[in-house]
Amino acid sequence: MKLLYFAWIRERVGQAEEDIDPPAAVRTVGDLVAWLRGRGEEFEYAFGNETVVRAAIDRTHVQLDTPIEGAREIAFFPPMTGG
Amino acid sequence: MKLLYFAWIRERVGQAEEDIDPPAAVRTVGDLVAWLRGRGEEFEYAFGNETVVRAAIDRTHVQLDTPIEGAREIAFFPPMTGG
Amino acid sequence: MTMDEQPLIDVRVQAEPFDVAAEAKRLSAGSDVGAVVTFTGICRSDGGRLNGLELEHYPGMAENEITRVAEEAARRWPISGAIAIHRYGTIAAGEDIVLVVTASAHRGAAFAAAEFLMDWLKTRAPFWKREIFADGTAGPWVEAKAADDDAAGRWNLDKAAE
Amino acid sequence: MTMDEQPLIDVRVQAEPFDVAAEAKRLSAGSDVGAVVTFTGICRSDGGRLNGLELEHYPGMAENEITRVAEEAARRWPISGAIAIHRYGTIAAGEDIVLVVTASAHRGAAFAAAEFLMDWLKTRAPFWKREIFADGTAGPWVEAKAADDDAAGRWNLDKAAE
Repeated sequence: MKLLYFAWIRERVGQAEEDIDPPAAVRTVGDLVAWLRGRGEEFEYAFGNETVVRAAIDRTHVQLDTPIEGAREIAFFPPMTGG
Repeated sequence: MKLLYFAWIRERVGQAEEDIDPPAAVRTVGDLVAWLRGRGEEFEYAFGNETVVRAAIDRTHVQLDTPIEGAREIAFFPPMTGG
Repeated sequence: MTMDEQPLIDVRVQAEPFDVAAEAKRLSAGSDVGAVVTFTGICRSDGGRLNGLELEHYPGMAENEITRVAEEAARRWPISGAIAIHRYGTIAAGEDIVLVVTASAHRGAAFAAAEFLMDWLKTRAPFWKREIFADGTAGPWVEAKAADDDAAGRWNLDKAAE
Repeated sequence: MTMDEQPLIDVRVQAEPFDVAAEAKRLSAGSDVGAVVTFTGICRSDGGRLNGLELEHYPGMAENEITRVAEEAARRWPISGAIAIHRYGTIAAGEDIVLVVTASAHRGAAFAAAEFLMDWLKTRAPFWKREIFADGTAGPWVEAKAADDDAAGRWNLDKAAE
């Protein structure tokens, strides 16, 4: 499963993308965020305020309770500021 | 006092403008319309349906009860269809 | 420009075509312009039924009334500029009839001011349209639409413009 | 075009500048186009404080999401076309960032569809702005505004776009 990070989440994590293989107990986007936060200080810094982080699975907006099963690409990013 | 006619009111009246000198009893725009209607068939045809006719005094929209005293230029026209 | 400066207001009534891009560019300058909205009204052939339109206007009053509402728009919304150009005379199908351009720091004001100006133009500016049929003969005068009065009504326009 | 034809929808995400007049012209063709609205979002210097902005985006998702909302706009209003172009990369103050063009037989649909598209872009399209200070150094990431969420909220957007 491929993870993408954008904007200040990318900067805090220190990379733009990575391939991961989370344990089976990680079922939802929220589970994934919790698991990522346990991987080190940089992830705790990036995901410390869950309510600000947005996510997309395979390029479609999702919520924290969305299951990640079957996802090829999961992206995390701050609230959007385009336009 | 100068009168101006526009669009189908101009066509029905048969002229674009004229100078008039109405009697003193003609005090409002509505009085003026009534007086004009008495001047002949073409005016009766143009002003027969008073509710459709709009008026301006010195290039500002007015109502039928607006006094005409001091007016230099009074215009009559149908509802506007610009834009 | 900053908000303290006077907004640029330019109203023209003319027979000649106008250049939308050039007018929009005039309002795009300035360090605090973040949003430019243009509205272009185009003469429709109505599926080939019409050659175009003949537009009659009341010279002098047309400019006065459009200027008045442009100034009202500038009072209601924090815009840095508003341009309105309305053509008269013979307009072929496919040609532009009317242009409104508004600019502001933020998009909401630019959109609202442009719509306000257009709604007002339709119902209050002294212009009258007559259809020209495909064979070149003069058709009927266009009748005012209740929908246009409704659109103008939502702005409390009578209070504002009189 | 007639109402039965499919509206022209064109969405582009690009680093290059765009030509507002050329895009507007593409939507002005057709015998029943009576109204063309353009919205141009411009990079502000904020009174000289900024050199410009750096715009990051999510390639692929940005195009998908904007296309989705453009199609939704075409379902909600009788428009003959909608074009949306959003730039990314380094944008100097005074340069254009985003363009929306809509066309319809009547002005109400063109205005509403353009505003809908812009409101949606601001809050849902995956773009992130970072300020570049006047001395060329990187400033903070721009924070999302509650006002933008409010503007998007009035369209019942979540139901529509998901």
